[in-house]
Amino acid sequence: MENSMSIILGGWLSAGLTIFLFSFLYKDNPLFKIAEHLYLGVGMGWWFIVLLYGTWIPKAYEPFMQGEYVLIIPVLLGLSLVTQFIPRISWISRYGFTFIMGYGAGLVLPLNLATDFMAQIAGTIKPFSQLASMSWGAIINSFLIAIGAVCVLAYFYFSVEHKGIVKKASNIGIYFLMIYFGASFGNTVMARFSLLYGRFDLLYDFSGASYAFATPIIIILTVGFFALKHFMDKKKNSGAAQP
Amino acid sequence: MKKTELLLVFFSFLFLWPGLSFALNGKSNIALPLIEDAIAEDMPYDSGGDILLRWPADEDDEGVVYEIYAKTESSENEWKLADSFKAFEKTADKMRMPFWAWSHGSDEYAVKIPIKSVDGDADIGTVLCFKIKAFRDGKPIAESAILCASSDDNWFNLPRLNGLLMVILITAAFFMTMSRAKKKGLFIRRIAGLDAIDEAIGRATEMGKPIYYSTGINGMSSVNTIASLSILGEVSKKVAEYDSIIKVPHYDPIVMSVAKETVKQSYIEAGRPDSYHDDANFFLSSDQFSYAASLDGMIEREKPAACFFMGYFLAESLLLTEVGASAGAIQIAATDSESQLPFFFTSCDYTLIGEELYAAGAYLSKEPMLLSVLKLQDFGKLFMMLSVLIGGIAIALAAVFHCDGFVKGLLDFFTNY
Amino acid sequence: MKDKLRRFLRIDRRWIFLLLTAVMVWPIIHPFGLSGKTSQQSVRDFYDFVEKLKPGQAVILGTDYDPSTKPELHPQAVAALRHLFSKDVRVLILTFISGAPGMIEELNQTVPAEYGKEYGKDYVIMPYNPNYMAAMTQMSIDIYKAYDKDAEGNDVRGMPVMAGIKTYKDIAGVIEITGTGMLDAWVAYAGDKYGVPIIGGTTAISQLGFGPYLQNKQIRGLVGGMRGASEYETLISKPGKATSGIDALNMAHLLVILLILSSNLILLVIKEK
Amino acid sequence: MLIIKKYIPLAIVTIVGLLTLATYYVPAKASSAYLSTLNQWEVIVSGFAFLLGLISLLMTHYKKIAKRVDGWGYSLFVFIGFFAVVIPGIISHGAQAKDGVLTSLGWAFRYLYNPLAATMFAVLAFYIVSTAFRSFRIKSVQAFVLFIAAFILILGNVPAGQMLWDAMLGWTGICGIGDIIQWIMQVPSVAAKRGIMIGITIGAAVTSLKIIFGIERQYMGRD
Repeated sequence: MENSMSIILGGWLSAGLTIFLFSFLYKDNPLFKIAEHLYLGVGMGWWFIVLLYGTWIPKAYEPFMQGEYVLIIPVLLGLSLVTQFIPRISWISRYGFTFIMGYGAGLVLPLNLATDFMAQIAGTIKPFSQLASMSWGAIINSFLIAIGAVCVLAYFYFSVEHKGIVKKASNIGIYFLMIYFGASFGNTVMARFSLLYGRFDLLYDFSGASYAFATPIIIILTVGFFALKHFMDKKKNSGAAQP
Repeated sequence: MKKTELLLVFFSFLFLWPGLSFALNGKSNIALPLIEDAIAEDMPYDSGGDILLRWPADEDDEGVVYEIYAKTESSENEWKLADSFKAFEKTADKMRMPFWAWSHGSDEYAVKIPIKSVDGDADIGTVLCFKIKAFRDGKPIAESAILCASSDDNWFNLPRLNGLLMVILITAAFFMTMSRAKKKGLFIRRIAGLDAIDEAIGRATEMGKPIYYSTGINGMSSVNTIASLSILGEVSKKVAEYDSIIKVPHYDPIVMSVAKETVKQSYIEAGRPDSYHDDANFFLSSDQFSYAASLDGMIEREKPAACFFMGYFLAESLLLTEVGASAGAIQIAATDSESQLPFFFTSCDYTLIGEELYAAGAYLSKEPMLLSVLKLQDFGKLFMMLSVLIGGIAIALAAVFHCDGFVKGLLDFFTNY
Repeated sequence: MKDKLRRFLRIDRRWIFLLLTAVMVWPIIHPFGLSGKTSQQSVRDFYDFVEKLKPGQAVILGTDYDPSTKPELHPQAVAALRHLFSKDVRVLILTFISGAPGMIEELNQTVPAEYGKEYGKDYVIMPYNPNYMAAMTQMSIDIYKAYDKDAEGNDVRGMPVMAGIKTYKDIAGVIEITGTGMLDAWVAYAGDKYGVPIIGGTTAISQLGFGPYLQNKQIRGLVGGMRGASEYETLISKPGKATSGIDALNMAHLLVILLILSSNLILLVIKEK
Repeated sequence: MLIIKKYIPLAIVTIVGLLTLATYYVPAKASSAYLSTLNQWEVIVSGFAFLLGLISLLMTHYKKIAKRVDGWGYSLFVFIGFFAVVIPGIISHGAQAKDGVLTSLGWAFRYLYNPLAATMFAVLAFYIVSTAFRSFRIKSVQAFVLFIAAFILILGNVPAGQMLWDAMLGWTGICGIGDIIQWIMQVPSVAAKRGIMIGITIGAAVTSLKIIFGIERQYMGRD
């Protein structure tokens, strides 16, 4: 019984926050502001818990207690970051920053070059080694990919003036980019509507008797709030207009 | 003297073994023919997890099935089946290795056996023994001698030599450009959206409304954020000159503390340190959508004259720009996150695409160092273009004339091992 | 007339919002039941990959999505897990996204029961790990270095589900369901580096970006967006949320096209006359 | 002092950077041991970076409340939200469910964090529709190409669009919309994506070098 109570409460909270955030679409209002500020706190609180139980306790505190004393080094490096708040000693934070930056840069460099540079060149020229066994369509497509990629790169070539052949190539490149952006736009439309559908579907679920009609009641209250506010604002304005 | 003795013992052992093992296993009769020249050795270029078995492949192997049995040298256990495959399935040329690290071809079998698959506790140095058996129609037809070897960890991953060469090449080019950076200005092509920055700031000054500048939602070690900060430096310099107001909401605390310095420095350089306010940079949230919700709220309430979105953005891009557009702001966006470009493109007044973001800092500041780095990036692109054009033609020609070695070599060079 | 059109072009956008709401809520209340008949090659590749797994093999299921991309990705994860369980494959569920544990919990509460699967024996849920680079690299050396305990703090070493698993070599593949860059990360840190087969499920928006990886077979199969999910649901004959959601999506998509066309047509008319 | 303030940090970035880079080419045990230690360390250090943000956020809103600035009441909700997650989180030791039952943290996640995050994301759908109407302008050939690609994808992504296509163009016998989408995704998109990707990768590689060799050091602040 208690359990179902908490679920009903959850449904109300959930439906309420959803509607409050959606109310921004009508206009900025106190309900949205409440939800917005709540979200700031909730978001950071969530991350805090996640880091506390996902990183600090299991990765630092527990191993340290079990005798992995070297872990004091990363903890100190981590704490050094916090000196940012004290300008006089903020230079200490450089130790933490440089560690993170060095590690990130060193890890990313060889991998990026291999996966996103060399392998992409290989992928572009590889089809040409199998021309004999490919259909005409496939041959044309591999040419298009190679030429398209080169033309797009020409568009991003900054240190020469874009005229003559470079201009032509970069113009072709723009069309490839436009097709890509268009396709990407079209595909995203799908994604976003899926999300909205997810929200509507949930609100629909919450409108049932098992959630004590959370959705319709909250919608009515919200609309009532806007109506009241509109009415009061009008009154205030008209009051001000007549000295 | 000693050597011959050893050899003798070894050979007698070699010949004795099959008989001995039969005797021990109590199994039947005839000794199987020997699979000759089989070798077990440490798998090269790895971290010591595998042992490599090699033996010659015969042309009349068709229809043969090979089975590999393994055990640790010290254990009393039975032989365990470690691998089994049909003839020609695992020849050495099928091993994923580039030509510079691997010279074995299709006339050899090459099989990698993970040491952990033989014994879960096996480690580097544990001696493992193997036996290869050949079957035809389910009947054993040949068997190898017992081959023992231990794995070792290696100090260089030779197949990745191509990647290393690339890193060295780019580092060398990098230092060369760096050392020449101080020389005269370099040409840089016009970047359309950037000319609008002045207009946007001017408009903000006229209207007496603030300018919002978002540095995106990435950390300090990524290019897009670094690029964004160098643009921020130039923008805030102009803001200081025009005596307008800039607000920079942040997603990442480290980026925020760097941006504070950047903006402050710009005000000093513009000769207006007194107009600088420390709260121009402020932290919102490290949660993507609460960042967006909060920034949306601010834009809606303050109705800024201009919004700049420069850096890395994900789904929040349109959340921000639609609100900015409905608030009537001039919007200039720049991102290298391709998935968001279409949205910036349709909802902003000016959009810098991909790498234009990186170039923008150099374009605005004309700083020699940034310009020469841009030049270096262009060289990288030139390398790619030439590789595709020349490599494509070369590989097509080679394929036509059946220079398979060249084709494989060229592809090997660009493959990631 | 022109004035009217011009005014229509500057219509308060809130009317458009209302129109969209109406268009999407309607099929939720009255579904019409149009579902996808075709399916994309990459979805079939995904399906075939799972179909070819043998009972007892182990796969990693990366579920790196949070509530924000749930409507698209959760049906994919549900369908993939159902498919894996129906093949009696062992599943290691991982995540590198802070919002995901809640999603995994939802999976945990619904799917395993349908197939009578037991926690610890048939599948295991690993705790959230914020550093994917580190974890993915470590797993090539020793999985237990990255994950020695499950999400509830139990030791995973003794679990039957982990029997014989030490590194990527003991894993038949990685299925990564995400709207983030985590799929790229798997390709770079595990797929390309250690040769683990990677297949993925992703949002419709990210789908396009994986074209090069798919072409190079760096990813062996891909399910994209709700459409991909509904196709996959059809392939495994288990219609779920994605299939029912397609109705509402139909209407909304047509609305977008209509809006783009009408506004541009109006512009054309205003300019020309 | 300059050594401690400047040169040691710079040395850290270079040494850590180069060593980490080298692990990619060195398969030996020492290299993987180094990498796995550093991986573990990095998780811890970057975890602390979060504290910077948290402290700034809470300080900002605390100041607003303390000074009673306009709208300070809303700042209270930041704290309410924060503790509404943190307290249950600590009570339930970070677990969202125990023995199949939702803990208070699980509850907070499902009914508090979840609706907020998902709704904000869903708002995008509305904005797409309004962008489609207000600013999707076919003013140039480029914009037209963009529109055509978007149009085909939007239409082809839903069954209704596929039916529409077949009904209107099916008789011509040319390829179905699915094939066209496939082609767009596998040919021009791949080409464009590759072009962008390679440019970005080189940019990132150069930046990594700048960081490793201490040339890029904005993040260190001024001396």
